[in-house]
Amino acid sequence: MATSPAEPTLRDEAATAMTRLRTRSLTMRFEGLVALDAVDLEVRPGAIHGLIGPNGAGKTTLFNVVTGYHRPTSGTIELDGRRIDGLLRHEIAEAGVSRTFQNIRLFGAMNVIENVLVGRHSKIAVAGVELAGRMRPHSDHRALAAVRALPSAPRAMLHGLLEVAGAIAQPPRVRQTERAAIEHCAELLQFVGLVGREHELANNLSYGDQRRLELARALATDPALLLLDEPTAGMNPAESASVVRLVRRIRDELGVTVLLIEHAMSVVMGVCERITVLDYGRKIAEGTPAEIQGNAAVIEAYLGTSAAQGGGRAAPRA
Amino acid sequence: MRELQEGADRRLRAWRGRAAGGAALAAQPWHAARERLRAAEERTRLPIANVLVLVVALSLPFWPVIDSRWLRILVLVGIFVVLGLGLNIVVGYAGLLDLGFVAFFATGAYTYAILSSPASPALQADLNWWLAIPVVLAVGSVVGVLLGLPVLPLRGDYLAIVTLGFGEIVRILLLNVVGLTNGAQGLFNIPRPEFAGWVLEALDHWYWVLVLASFILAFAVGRMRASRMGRAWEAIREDEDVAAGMGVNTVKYKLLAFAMGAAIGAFGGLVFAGFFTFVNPSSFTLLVSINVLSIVVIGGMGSTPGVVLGALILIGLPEVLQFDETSRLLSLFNPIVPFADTSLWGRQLASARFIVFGLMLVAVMALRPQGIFAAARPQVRLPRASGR
Amino acid sequence: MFWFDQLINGLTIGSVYALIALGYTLVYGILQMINFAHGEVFMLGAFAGYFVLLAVGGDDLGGATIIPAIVLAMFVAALASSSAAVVIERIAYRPLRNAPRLAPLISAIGVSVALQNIVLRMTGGRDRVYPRIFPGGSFGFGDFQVGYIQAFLIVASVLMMAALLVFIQRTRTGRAMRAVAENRATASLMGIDVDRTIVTTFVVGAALAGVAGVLQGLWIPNIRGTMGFLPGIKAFTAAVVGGIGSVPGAMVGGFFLGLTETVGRELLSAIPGVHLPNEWSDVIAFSLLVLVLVFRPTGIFGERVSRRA
Amino acid sequence: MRASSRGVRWGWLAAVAALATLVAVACGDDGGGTPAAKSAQPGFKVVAVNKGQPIKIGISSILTGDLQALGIPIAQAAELAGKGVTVEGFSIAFERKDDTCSPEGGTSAAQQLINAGVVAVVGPVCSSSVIASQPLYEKAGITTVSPSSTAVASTKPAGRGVYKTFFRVTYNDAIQGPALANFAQNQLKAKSAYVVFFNDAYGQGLKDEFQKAFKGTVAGSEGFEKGATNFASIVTNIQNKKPDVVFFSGFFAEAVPFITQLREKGITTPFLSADGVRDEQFIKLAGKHAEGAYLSLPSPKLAGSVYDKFKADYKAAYQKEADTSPFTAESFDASTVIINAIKKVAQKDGDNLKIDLAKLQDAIAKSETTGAIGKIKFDAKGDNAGGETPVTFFVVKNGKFEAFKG
Repeated sequence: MATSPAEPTLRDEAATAMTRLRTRSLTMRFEGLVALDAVDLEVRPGAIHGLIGPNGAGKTTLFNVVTGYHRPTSGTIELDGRRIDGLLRHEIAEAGVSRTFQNIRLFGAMNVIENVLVGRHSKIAVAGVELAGRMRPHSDHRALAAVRALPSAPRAMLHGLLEVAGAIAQPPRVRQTERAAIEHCAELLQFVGLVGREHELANNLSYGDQRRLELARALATDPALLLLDEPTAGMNPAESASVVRLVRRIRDELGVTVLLIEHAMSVVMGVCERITVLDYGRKIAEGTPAEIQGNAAVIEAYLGTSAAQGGGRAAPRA
Repeated sequence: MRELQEGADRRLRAWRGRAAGGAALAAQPWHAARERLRAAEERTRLPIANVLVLVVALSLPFWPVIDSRWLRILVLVGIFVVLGLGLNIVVGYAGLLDLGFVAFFATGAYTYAILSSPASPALQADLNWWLAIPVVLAVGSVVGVLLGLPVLPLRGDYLAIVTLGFGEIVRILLLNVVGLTNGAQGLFNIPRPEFAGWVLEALDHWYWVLVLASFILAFAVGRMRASRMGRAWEAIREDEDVAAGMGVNTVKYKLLAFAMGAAIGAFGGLVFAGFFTFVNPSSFTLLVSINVLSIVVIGGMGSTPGVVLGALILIGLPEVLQFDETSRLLSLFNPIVPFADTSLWGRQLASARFIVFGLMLVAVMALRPQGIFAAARPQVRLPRASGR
Repeated sequence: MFWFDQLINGLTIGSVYALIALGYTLVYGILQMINFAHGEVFMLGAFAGYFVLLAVGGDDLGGATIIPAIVLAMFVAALASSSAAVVIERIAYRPLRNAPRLAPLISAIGVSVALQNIVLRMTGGRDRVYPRIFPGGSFGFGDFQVGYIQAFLIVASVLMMAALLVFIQRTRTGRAMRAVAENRATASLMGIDVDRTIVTTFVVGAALAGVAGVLQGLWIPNIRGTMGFLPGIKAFTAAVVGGIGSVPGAMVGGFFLGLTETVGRELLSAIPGVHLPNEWSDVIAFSLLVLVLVFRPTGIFGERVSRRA
Repeated sequence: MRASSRGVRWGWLAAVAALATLVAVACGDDGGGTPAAKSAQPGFKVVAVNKGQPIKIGISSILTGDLQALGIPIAQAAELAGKGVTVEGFSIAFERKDDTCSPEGGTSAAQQLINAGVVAVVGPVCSSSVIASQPLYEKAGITTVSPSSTAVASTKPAGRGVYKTFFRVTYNDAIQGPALANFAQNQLKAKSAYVVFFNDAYGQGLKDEFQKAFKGTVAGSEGFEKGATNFASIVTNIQNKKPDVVFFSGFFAEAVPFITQLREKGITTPFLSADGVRDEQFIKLAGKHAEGAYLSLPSPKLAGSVYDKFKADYKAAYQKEADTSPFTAESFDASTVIINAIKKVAQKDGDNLKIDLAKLQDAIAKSETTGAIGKIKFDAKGDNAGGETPVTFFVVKNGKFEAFKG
């Protein structure tokens, strides 16, 4: 059980000893289409790790699988040595994985501070008491999930009742944690550079600010690992540079490990310490920026001189 | 590299410590000012406007124009305000389009009726109305969860049609499970609320009880909305997938939305049964669901004053159209309008009141598609020293 | 032959549902809105056809004259329903094209309530009865008998559905409809007149519903102001079961629902200890709807991804 | 604690108050019947009608929606009875209110009528409105005479005594149901019956009474909803079960499509139904299929000089036949009963007129009237006990209702 803020020392110790994120032969198939093909990925703690590859290489799919939006067909995912594949999306978030989206997805009709507060959700007390355990109606099959959830139903109902009671009565502990959350979020907004816009609706922000808000919201979950899906997409060079600075600060000042997808090579080569290259769902290369830049397979994947090498591209397709 | 990692983890620890305790924050220059402003905001949690509305609402029975006909309609409006508050959670906050809200209304009304009506064929238990409140709230929320479970994976209009189906199923069950519900004959002579000899029967008393109940419910619903639960609901409404990715247990909060809406809807049913002392399945048709949804949308989704206004318009207006005052008012136009006897309009309007009702829905939507009280105010505001 | 009869009953009811469901699904596909007033468009078609049949001779029609009379009734009904739909679209929906999602739904409910009550007021709440001009009786082998009117209804609806499919797949307008359904903005950039295409969609859906009104009137003669409401809800259910937005889905969903209410209920009743008389048909239909959607959240022919805002 | 400012205290206050209420209620007097269960003495008053003003009689009927076809003629027939009538020089005026055939509408209409100062009410038309609104009328001391409420519960409320302010002209299901069952057994020699019922209070009630009294087997019992037009599935079942009689408990609106589909399927099983179908519209709309249908009417007759005059007057006033809709004659009679009682109890008081509502109730309770439907007098429960043979049967022959002679 890794409810992150409760036992930070434990994870930090584990982190020093292990890799932050490790996937082993991670495979994802969609009705005959192989989106990820036995991908082994290792992200070290405190790294800024890049994930690149041509369009349709399976980068975003990898993010979706790691964060629980898709269940992998096979393979395992570990965070700090603990299996997280098979967990529900909110459980993975609580375990310490957070993300942003390629096409910005904010809660448009909520204001800026509320958007960030949603990320802070699990850090706010339910009521005056702590509750152990949680409902886990999770299975391959929906009907089965419901059956499996049955034994925990009374506890889930009690939990729900407490949540409602806590919301209405607002005992001191709820207020305290709520206030702490608001303060934390305010600070995060300052961190990403959105001071003064707290009360604006997310929909009314400029594109760049929306990206920043998404970052703040992702950081609000206290992640150990942050997945950034094309954080500089659609930005001019100046904006892009400031985001790069922000990503560095996230790692340096907050100590959050970052795995990022990026198309702009200048960004990737400038900010990442290690880079993994995917093509047609397979890992074709991994190494430092310098190593990647000289890698023949990578060049071929990007430039598409496929005929000469043969097998490389055609095989995973079938 | 190793060094870098250790450094980062140290900083991470420090950051976490600060976040939990908030001690480091006190050093911020703007912090003190923010605290002051927050205290001021908390003092005005009960804005004067609310008190004013409450006083005006409570004083209505003393107004000379408000006679028992008005009060009777206001009580019916009050019941629909309660229903609207319930559905507002489901549709307005959590964004779950529910076209079968009548199921919960019926659940509440029949739970009390079965447990108290002398005509009840089974389970008659002389249950006191006031004691029935927790029973009905509990039964309502359980039914809400049970009906919510199978529709969890559904979105948008698929959800709408399935909930509509549930509403119809519940009504048909009420009709056909005669051994429990007495079928189409319904359950009658349901006892009125009684408390230590005081019987809730007089219209003005009913009205006051409903005003107070609505205020308590509105307060409770407002609190829910302003809590992390309310934010979770809104996040689900805005983007369910992202909400889950931010640590919100979407299953739990969707079920909570159904349960809360259902409990409040069931309470509305309890009031209905206690007030009319008679329930039969023909009071629990799809039309009720449609009416409540229209109230919520016309008033402005997610807005509590909107619910009140919506109920006044949609429930009150068709009744008021057949009041004698309406005819008299219309006959005042006689000198202005040529070639027509406006005094006859009253009766025509009364018999065409549902046409008026329908056209009004179209007109209100055309003029204010967001509802009358559009775009509800965000809940969390951050007082700032800079004071934008 | 009991089961065969119930099968034919199911198919007949199902074809009416399917014809109405097509209107729901077409409009939904293009506007993502539930056209709640569609049941009333069906009702208006039935009334238009009734007046036509009355005007050309009513019960006195006989022999070969019924064929042009019925064709004329269907044509006028389609025309009347379409005009009503165009007016409704213009007044109640177009101003709300960019409004919040529930606004057009409420507006549609308003139109539905108003139309029902206008017709009820005009008819004094009394039923009108279609002239009984269609020859009664049946054909078939031995116990397997099909009523002429039921056969006519099923065949006519299947033909119309086939025509619709051809229209959508093969014609320029049909392609435009599909393009607008796919992506309104892109279609507009490609030079498609979006407003006109939307109106066309309403017209096509309403024409089908209007003809369905006449067909039902020929079969079950009583028509009244509220006659559209229940079939409207059922047809909407059928459209959702089939996968709303999908044209074949609406057809399959309609027949599926019709058969569930008849054959399905009797099949369940055949289980010893289970007794499900007619008053339970809606329970069965809606329970089935829940089951289908729990296992296929977007209906039988629905798109795979269940994301819709 | 600064954090627990007003908001928190309010929350706890509400919780404590709720708890205290619960405890108090739990400790409170739970014994003894609840007040609603007791019979109350009606709140009779004396109404004064000023000079120049009319005497007001209320009408609670359904005037909108698809039942307006039933409700508007009922209102018109009631108004007909008061046309040109004067009591001590005071004319009579009717106040129509729409009760939408629902508990909510029934009470709302009742309140409007009570406030309008009516002395008595014709209606409510539907049993659900009656049951919900009677407590109000009782409290106001206003007597109601319903032309058409057939539910047994209207005059036999569970858990309390009868409402003294309620009377009805029509006969209830408990009389009609057994008579229909007897008719099926004895006249039609039916050993099995298939029951088709409208799934509302009227249809279910009558069907229950029929099934209770029918000694043969009930081959099947199927309900349908308001506005149903499609009976294909039921008809196929009937064809399969081959019953001796089909009993239809409902109104003509659904009976027409039902019998049409039944006969067009070639099923000639006798069709038996009750007052809800005994309507000229049934014959007119079902045409040749209506031939041979048996129908009961829980009133001695629709004949005689009063009925003929009513029919003629109705046609003159509204340009349509009175018997195109059920319960018009009953409504005319209900109105007549009230007007006669007013004539008896109204007293001149200077220029004004005084009507003692207690006396009015008494006069209605004791009245004996020969009305359009025959003799009307009320028993202690408020049911019409005037008929010597309360239920008569008709058969449709050559497009006309003919009295059945066994």
